[in-house]
Amino acid sequence: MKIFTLIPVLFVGALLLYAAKDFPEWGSPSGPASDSPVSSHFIANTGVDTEVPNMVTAVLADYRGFDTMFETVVVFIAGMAVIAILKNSGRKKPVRREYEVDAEPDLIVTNTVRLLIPVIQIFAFYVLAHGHVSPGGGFQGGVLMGASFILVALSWDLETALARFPMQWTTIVAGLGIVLYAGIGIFSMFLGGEFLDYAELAKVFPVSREMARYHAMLGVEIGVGLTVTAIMFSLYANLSSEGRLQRGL
Amino acid sequence: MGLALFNTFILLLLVVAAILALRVKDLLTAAVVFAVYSFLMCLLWAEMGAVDVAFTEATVGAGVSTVVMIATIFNLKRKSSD
Amino acid sequence: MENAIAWILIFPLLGSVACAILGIFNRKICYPIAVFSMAGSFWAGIETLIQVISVDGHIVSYLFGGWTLDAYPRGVGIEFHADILAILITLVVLGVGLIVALYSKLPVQEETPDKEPLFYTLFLLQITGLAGICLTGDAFNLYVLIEVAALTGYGLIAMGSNRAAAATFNYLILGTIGASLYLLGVGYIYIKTGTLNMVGIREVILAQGLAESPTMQVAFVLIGIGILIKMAFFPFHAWLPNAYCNAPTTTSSLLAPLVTKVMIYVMIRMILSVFGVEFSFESNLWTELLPWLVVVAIICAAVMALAQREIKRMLSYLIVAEVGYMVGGVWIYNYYGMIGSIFHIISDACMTLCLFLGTGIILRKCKTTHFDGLRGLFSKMPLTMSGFFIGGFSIIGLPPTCGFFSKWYLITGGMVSERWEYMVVLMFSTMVMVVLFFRMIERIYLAVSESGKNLGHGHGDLGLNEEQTRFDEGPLSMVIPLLLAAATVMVIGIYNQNVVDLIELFLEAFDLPKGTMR
Amino acid sequence: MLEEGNIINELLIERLNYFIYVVLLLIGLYGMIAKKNLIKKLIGMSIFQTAIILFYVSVAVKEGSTIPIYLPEHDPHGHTGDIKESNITDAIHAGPSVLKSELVKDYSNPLPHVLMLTAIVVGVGTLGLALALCLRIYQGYGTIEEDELLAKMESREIRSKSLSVQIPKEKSEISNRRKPPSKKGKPQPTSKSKSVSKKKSVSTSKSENQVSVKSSRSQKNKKAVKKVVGSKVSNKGNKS
Repeated sequence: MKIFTLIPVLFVGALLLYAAKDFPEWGSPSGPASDSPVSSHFIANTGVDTEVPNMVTAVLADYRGFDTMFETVVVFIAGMAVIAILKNSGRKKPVRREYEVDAEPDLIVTNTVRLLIPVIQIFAFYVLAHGHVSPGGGFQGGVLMGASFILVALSWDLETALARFPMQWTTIVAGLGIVLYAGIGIFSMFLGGEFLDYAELAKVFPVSREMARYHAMLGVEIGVGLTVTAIMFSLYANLSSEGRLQRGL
Repeated sequence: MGLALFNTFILLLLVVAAILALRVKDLLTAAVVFAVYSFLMCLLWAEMGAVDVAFTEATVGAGVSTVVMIATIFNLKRKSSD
Repeated sequence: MENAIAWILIFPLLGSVACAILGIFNRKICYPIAVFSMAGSFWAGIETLIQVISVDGHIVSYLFGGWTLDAYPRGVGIEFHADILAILITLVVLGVGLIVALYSKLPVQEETPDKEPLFYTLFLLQITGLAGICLTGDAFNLYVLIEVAALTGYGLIAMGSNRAAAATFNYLILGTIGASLYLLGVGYIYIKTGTLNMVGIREVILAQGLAESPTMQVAFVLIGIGILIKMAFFPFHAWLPNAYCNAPTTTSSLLAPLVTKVMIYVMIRMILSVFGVEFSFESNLWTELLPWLVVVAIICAAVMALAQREIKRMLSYLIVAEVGYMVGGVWIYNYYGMIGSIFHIISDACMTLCLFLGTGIILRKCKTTHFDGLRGLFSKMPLTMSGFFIGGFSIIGLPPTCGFFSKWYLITGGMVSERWEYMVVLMFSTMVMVVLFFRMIERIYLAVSESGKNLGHGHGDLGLNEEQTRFDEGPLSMVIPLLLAAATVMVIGIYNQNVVDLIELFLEAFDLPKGTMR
Repeated sequence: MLEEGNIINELLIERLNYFIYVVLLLIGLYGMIAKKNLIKKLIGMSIFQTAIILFYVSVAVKEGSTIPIYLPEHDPHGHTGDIKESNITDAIHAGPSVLKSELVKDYSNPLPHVLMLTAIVVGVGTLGLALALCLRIYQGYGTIEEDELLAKMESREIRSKSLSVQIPKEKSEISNRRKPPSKKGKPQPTSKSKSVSKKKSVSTSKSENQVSVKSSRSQKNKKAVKKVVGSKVSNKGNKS
């Protein structure tokens, strides 16, 4: 049986190695991918077009902002689909597993986490807001923020975390993130540009067209961050408790 | 040269981690080895200049997706037949 | 309206978020939101179609983020590239979405209680993804949208029973392999051409003569395999029947007409607009290999369909056979075959919609879709059954339904390019479908027992008792969409020349061999 | 011989990245197809996806280049470079300028990085969804091994067929759910199960040849239905 599965695998492998010898030199700056007008434009003109030093952020949130919107939508879909799959699916009462013991949350753990969580959350904000000049951005910041809530759930229990971030709110926050993203796009459309043409926002805000892009990108990243925060936590909460939202892990 | 050596070292470790993650019979161990794999990948990407991708992989691949995977495995059987 | 093409996606996107948020407070509001946003999106689609037809060159290019072509190199931003083919398929997607949205009210309430907000959220995002796939002009954006459509599809299918979850898992694994191979293929294109814009890729391939490059050929194979997996072409079809049979009614009537067809559209798009006709058909052994695979695919799928005794499962295998038709129509490399394929995408979407909507009503009334449970249904629900059989006749290919005309073009294509095996197999599967549907008609119209014996006593007596013949039509909110779909099948059939004119307008730009009609 | 040696040499030393990415991709693909355990399949899937990401990131590398963030001297806002006192005002008023074409090769290509950020996110989404499916499968079938799962599904199908051809198990499950969700409060479980069984008897009477289903078995089935309905109702009671 396993022999048969090897056939497609080896077929794909042979195909890929066959092409590998045709690839441009590794790390050569003159390869078609690195030397194309598109990527040269990104490297040379990001500063002029958007004034954002981090090219990745600029390309992500502005040049290819439409992609990123759907990336956010994918996260949103994952969260919604997990809720849809697990809601009311299994036993209402969790089974008691053999390793479970009834005990208060550990004092050392909870106190350490109490100290850690503000730091993590501030770092998450920093990553989100500082994504324009350093690695980071909405997605990473959002994951860190979501991780802080997961940490609460891990060190106390799921109910404690859900009391701070109820499940309805995760859906609302996640939806608002997408609304914020798309809303910036639609707003710039009403101002006369194309969808997601942030430069048009300069017509309402007292900034230059480039700085309008710069600031709109921050707004967009906040939208991404909101969605990702909410969905990461919602994923954990649903998966750890089989959708019951109580007594997880 | 140093970086090339580092690169090669990580690449080989990656293969080892990938095979190990698929071969271990205990799913929890597999998930943790997969986290190691993700983190090695993150190192490699950081070395290759893809800092944003590395950051994302560190938070997502080695972080949240491992946590989520372990949370799921706790609700399933831990042992795997292969 | 200038931005109509963007509104096609914005309507369902915002509608889905509204469903998710407002659905928490009031579950009843989701249905009107879904219908409203689908209607808005459909309107935007019509608006775009008018633009495309009226504009010079019949291409509407919309650049997101204002990265216009005159100031920036092509491919810096993401482009929506709507030619006639794209907008036609988009309209099919939106139309099917609108009809299914209308239909969904009761089945969603009954089959997935307290999940309506989630259902409509995923439903609208599915439409967003599929419509985006049709319109986008960027190879990577296409991947993201494929994943949007795929993830929503998994969620929608698995929402139902445990069986559905198990079937979805297979679908997910195969779907991810398909999408990832596509992504890899795009990477191979990128490493050679340095751009992701479809028009840009085409320009670079022409300018640098990349047709001989192994990388491009491997990219072509990878993308091809990826898309074939996604469209459930024969050796990769394993995920489809299980997933569609166990899915909730509304889900299967949304996914079955659309997902496979949209992926065939992607294949046509890749062949015509990205790699180019001469690259795809002349420098590959695919042209020789694929028509034979198609032959095997159609025969196997038809035989499998014949062996099923449950409507939904039978229809799933019919879809696999239909995919074979369309892939064959493309790969016989002929002008008429291409027209046939494109037309068949449209007509197949409509007729599959008819059949699945009808099956949904049958399932609701009889609690089963097994053939044995259908006895005497015609006198019970005449409207539903008429709608169902208009779809069935179209699949068989009886005029004046649209299925006849698209099949006509496919057969003409096979004849002109002298692909006799393809023609023979088309005839064969038509026979199989005749058998399938007339077997069903027999059961539905007459009362035939399991062994085939007529239980009636002589002429005019159908052997049905009082209870079985009582008029008991399905709810209007489900029957009217079904009749709408059936009407669409007929209207497209009657006005087939207009559709074909549009497709010919699109194909003018491409150099496909026409051959001579004999 | 020499030719082959060259290829291997080239692959292993100069293009190790490309080679290892193929190896990882194959490991992942093999895991996805051949492993029986569903979680193992998912780990394989993630390895497969990261391998593709590794490929893209390798494409972006340029020898001797730095990360795609402007160095201070090219930064549109950071004039910390070697700006002389005399022309500092010029530098500020000039604003950002287009990078010279010979400087472009100093930065690695940002586009693949962006694409891969998206791909990672898509991967997480898929993984989360797939894990939810695993949980659901485990709830329904008590196993996450593919072969056991198939066997269980098959046996269940056969059992439901032998019980009644007309109502396969899933269908009856659906019909149970068909109770309008608005009926809250605490309906009597017995009356509900009665209505279910009544519906069932009607539908079985439709088929003349199926009436002869063994009564003991159908009794058992009814009991099972009752149990399900009872638990559902109690759930609802808890909720409201």
